[in-house]
Amino acid sequence: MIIEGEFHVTASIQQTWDFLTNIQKVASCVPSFEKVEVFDDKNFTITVSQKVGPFSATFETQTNFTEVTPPTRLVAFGKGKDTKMGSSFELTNQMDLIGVSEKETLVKYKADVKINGRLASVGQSLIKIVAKREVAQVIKLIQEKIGGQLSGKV
Amino acid sequence: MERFELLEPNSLDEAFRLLSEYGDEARVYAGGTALVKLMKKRLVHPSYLVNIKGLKGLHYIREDEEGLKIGALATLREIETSPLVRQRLKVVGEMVHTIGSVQIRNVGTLAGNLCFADPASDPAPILIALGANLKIASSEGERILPVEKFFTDFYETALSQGEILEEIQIPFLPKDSGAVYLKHTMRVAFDLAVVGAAVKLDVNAKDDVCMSSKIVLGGVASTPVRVKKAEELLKGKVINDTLITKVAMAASTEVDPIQDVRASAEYRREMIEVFVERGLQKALERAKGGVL
Amino acid sequence: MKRQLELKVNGEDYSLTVEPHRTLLEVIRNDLGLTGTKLGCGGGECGACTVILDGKAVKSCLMLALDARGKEIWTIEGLSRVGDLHPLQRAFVERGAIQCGFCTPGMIMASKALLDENPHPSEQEIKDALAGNLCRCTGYVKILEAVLSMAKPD
Amino acid sequence: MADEYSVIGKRLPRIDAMEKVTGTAKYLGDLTIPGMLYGKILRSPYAHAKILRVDTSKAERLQGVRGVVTGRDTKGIRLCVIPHLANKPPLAEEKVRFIGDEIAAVAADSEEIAEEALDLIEVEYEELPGVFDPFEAMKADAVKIHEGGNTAIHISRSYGDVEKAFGESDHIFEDRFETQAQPHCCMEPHGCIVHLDRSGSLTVWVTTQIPHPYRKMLADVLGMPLSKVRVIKVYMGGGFGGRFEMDPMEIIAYFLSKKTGRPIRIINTQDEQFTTGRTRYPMVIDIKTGVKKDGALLAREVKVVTDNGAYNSHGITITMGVGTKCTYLWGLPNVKYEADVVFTNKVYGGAFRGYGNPQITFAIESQMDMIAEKLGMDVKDLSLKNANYEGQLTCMGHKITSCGLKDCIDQAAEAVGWKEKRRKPGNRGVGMASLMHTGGGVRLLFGDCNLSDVFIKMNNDGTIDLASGMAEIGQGSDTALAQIAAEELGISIKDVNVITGDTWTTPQCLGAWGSREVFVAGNAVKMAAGEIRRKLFEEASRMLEARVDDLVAKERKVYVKGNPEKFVSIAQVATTCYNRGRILAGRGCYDDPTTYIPDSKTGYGGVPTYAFGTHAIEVEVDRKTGRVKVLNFVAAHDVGKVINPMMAEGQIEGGGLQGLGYALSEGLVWEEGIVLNPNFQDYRIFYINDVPRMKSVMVESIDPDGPYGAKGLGEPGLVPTAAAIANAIYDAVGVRIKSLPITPEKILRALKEKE
Repeated sequence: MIIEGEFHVTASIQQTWDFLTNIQKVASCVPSFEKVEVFDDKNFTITVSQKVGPFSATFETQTNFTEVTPPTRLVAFGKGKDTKMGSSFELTNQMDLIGVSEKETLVKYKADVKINGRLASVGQSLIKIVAKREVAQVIKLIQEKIGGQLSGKV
Repeated sequence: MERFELLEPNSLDEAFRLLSEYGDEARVYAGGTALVKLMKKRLVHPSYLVNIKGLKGLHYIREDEEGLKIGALATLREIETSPLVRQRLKVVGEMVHTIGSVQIRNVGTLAGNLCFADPASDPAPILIALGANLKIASSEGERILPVEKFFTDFYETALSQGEILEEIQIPFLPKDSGAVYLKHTMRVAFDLAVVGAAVKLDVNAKDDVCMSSKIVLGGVASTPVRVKKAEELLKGKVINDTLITKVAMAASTEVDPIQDVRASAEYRREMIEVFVERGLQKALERAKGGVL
Repeated sequence: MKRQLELKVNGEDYSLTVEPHRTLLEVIRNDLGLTGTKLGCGGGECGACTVILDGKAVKSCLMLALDARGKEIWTIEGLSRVGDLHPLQRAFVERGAIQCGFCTPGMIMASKALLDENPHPSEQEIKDALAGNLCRCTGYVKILEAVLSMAKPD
Repeated sequence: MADEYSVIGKRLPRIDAMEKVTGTAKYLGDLTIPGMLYGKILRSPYAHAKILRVDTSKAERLQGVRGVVTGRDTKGIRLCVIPHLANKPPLAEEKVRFIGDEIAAVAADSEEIAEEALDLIEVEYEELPGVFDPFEAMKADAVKIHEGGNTAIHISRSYGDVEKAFGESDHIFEDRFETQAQPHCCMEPHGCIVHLDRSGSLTVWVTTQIPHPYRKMLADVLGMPLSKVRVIKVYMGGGFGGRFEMDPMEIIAYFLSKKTGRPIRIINTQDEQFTTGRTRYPMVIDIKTGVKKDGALLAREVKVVTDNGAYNSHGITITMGVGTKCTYLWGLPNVKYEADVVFTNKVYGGAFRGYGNPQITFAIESQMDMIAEKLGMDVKDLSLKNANYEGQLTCMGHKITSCGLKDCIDQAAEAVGWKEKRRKPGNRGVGMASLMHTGGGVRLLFGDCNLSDVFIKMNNDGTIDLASGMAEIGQGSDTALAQIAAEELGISIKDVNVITGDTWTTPQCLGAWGSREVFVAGNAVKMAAGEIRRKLFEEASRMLEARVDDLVAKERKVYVKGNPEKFVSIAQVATTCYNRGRILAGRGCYDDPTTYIPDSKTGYGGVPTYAFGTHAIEVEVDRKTGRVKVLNFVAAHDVGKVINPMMAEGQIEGGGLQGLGYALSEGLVWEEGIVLNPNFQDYRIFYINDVPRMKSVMVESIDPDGPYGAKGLGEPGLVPTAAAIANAIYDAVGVRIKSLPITPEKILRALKEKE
């Protein structure tokens, strides 16, 4: 499933880049985020946990930046498994940053989300809606935090 | 199925205690038809089931001056075949008849159906349209919540940890009111609604003027949806075919329907229009004909 | 942890211990050896596991065995003695309502529950009562005729 | 006319009805073998991936796990019902090719432990791009699913002069039709118990339609002597073609048994059955037909693309068969056929009741309705004009030995009320469609033969034991064979004990497929029983002091023709025979008399007889929702001679149900190779509420070679249904839906476009 779109942040391209490559900061924008373990500036394990009604899944996702072109392109690949749900999760996320002005950056993203295993056959439509909703939340938080950070509110 | 512990409280208080003690690891078990199915598919893994079937005090269908009171343990089949329901609120029995199969209805409960909060739940739309309330109990006491406020997301409800849905309270239809639930499925029986449309109309019998209305749709979004803009169009107007067509069209544009293996979003939108139209016609007919 | 389970099946008392996660179907088939009740889809959709519990048709694959504590259960094996069919069974035999036979026990138990409750059901009432039982062989025509023949004895 | 038969043509209950109705009949899941372990299979979550590593060590250490196998154990083995096309490894070696592809398996003390162990197996994959559409897969740059490329076969044949005939046609019709993947949805999921005992003997209890060919396949794959392999088919919850091959699970169970020395049971869950079981092949069919003004069909060109799925099964032979099937209905003189069978990363298809015919008949008969409209003819008249007839030779040289098609058309139309209901305003409509199909199997699927061998012995009391390699799969073949034996011997069906299903106690037979049971095995029974009757009559002629030629066997007696007082009971004759040291045994081996020799370009065998039929269906369409209600369903079938009307009706009604599902609601839905509807909630086969009381009409054309004139009826019941429904919908609301299933959404879309 591909989720793509774009959003604006009120920050320069460099500031945006710095934020987006800071795992701790980005992780704090993911509502389903539980914990992150950073190995180096390109490799880390992020644990996300999603719950929808009686269904819940926790994916310990090994993630790495596969393409880093400061300050314009960042590609991350993550792969996780929830043994209890017999399901795995894969995410490739590409972000292209375009400076609109000194104070504004356009971020184009394209995320390819794959869920395999038991979960997949049960609720493709549910997964889709949840994933899209999650992405919208992440963007909202990123926008708020970058903006807030610059205005000194956070 | 994976192993779990079955906890069997003898009182509601004990049930509350168990639910708070085990938190996320516990689930309430009553009819169990939906839960056991998911557990067998290893999609849900509760460590504890709090079986409330022993709480016989929750097993009833009765009436008071306001309406029907249905206990958490009343099975769907009991509601469907209840003479009381048939005489006082026929539309509820009709709706229940469309759920699952006889075998499922013999075991499943109305409360369980609501708590499972499947977006395609059949009871949800009509209960909202009828203005039903839920009596929710916990160790803190009781609270009354309109069914309309109960569903918060796909399979999510307003129940907090430690709370149990104790009773469903459905007001009787006032005079000159009509209600109907129409379910559009791809198969006659044992199918989930592509669109479930519940309509309740209060009319002035003399001139067919709509006093108030509720139109609620199931199966089209993450929760049941009340199409208030469409309802608004009816208020104070004479209900005729032109108005019905207009309202139905408004309803179909008021929702952003989901797409799934049962139907596309576009088809759902079209069916909303069709079934709201048919629902309004039928509800009007019932309001005028005095069908409860 | 195993629990005590007392139940009456086909008129006989049983006392056994079962774990809470066992379904009624598993206990009937594996512990009691009554394999006439079938495991089809396992998800409550096909109806092959239908038994009568305290007079009502239920899908035993979706019911915990412990829910049958103190209850009276009838399975297909309880309908007849050697060489002496229940009239409903005879109707199925004589009207050709059986092909592969896998759905037959469930169909008969669902029909029996109906007829016990409503000895003269209409065609529509029969269809409603059997709408939880799948048959892939017969096209239902002869099943309907067999049950109808019980509703209106020739 | 007094009925000449005592048992044939009678509405007799099935001989296994008592066992089935009392819950006594044992199906695979009802068996327990001492020491039995439970097997579970780890399946690929990816549609297309390389397997880099499989680590089973944690699973092996789990308490209660007795054995684990992987592709290393089954290395080199490739499966397919057609051996030279075999490309399915029982357990993946380097690659997985669809979601559900088998990777490893566990045998444990319980199903739960086995399931838990599967979660402990670590597999590392390198995901490859998947290809899910056969047209995409055929492109030159498409990712290769198998080393040889994605086209399993290209087929090209031509009969007559198609180009010339198109030139002579007044009208040419060109249309594309699409069909879907329909799983068999047997009520009993597929399963097996496999035991390789410590003496080296292999016993396999399995849900198979073909015990003997299955045994041969198994022995070949495992390199075992046939005598060491025993295949037992127990009662089976439906077949419909879905069990017309070996499933990887049985080989997996074999290796688990080899590892543990214990019997291994594997039964599919519902989810596994839907996501990894066989289906009817989806096809895209381009059909071009040339017609004269008067309705004479001159030429047909058909192009088919078959979605083969990830591995070979019956896909190639079915697609070849479609090439034959598109020549014979309406007996076209000039036919050209091109087809590609293409691999995709989806579950693979298999044989399913009709073997390609429901697909091509949907196309042919939908188009026939369109042709009739264009020519201003009633499709009934167009069909009658072109109807096949006895003695006709098809363009492939197949001879039609008996044909009741015209009667089927007339009687179906009459029963549905064609004249009164066709082309009437409103939301109701009637449609018809016809079919032609083999009525007795086919040669060349398992060697150049189409045979069935039967042994019968009569006991001292005049009862018989009948052993046949045929497989009773619910269709009623045991009962039909019993009726034939009883008729021949003048005994009651109650006197017949039919032994089938066990390859150690039954003689060779190719099994239950191709509507061949009654025609082929029935003829063999007739021969075997005939041999016993001769022996009985020899003895009886001595006892009654009458000529053998004057004797008749009826009602458990042998009597002298015209003198029913003069008789001996069959029990008396049998007892006398045995007392005199004479054995009452008979054998009948029947191989069909097809003289047709397939040419090299088809590789497809001829068939001994053809069955025909016409479905006429009335529907009502809700123009607002697109929902179709089937009001009347008439199925007229030429069955040669009815052996048992009740069971023949059952075949037709059951076929009709599957046909209605095929037409209106069934079909797997995929997204990126994931099946989205793997259960009966979302995969909608019909319940009792959805179907009308179907009416069957029997046309008895009396085939010269069939037993008592009978022909097969197993498959035809669903072949024309989808087209009849499509035609009825067109008659009702004027929209032509050319892809199956005809969902409400498709109808509504077409109605809106028409506005």
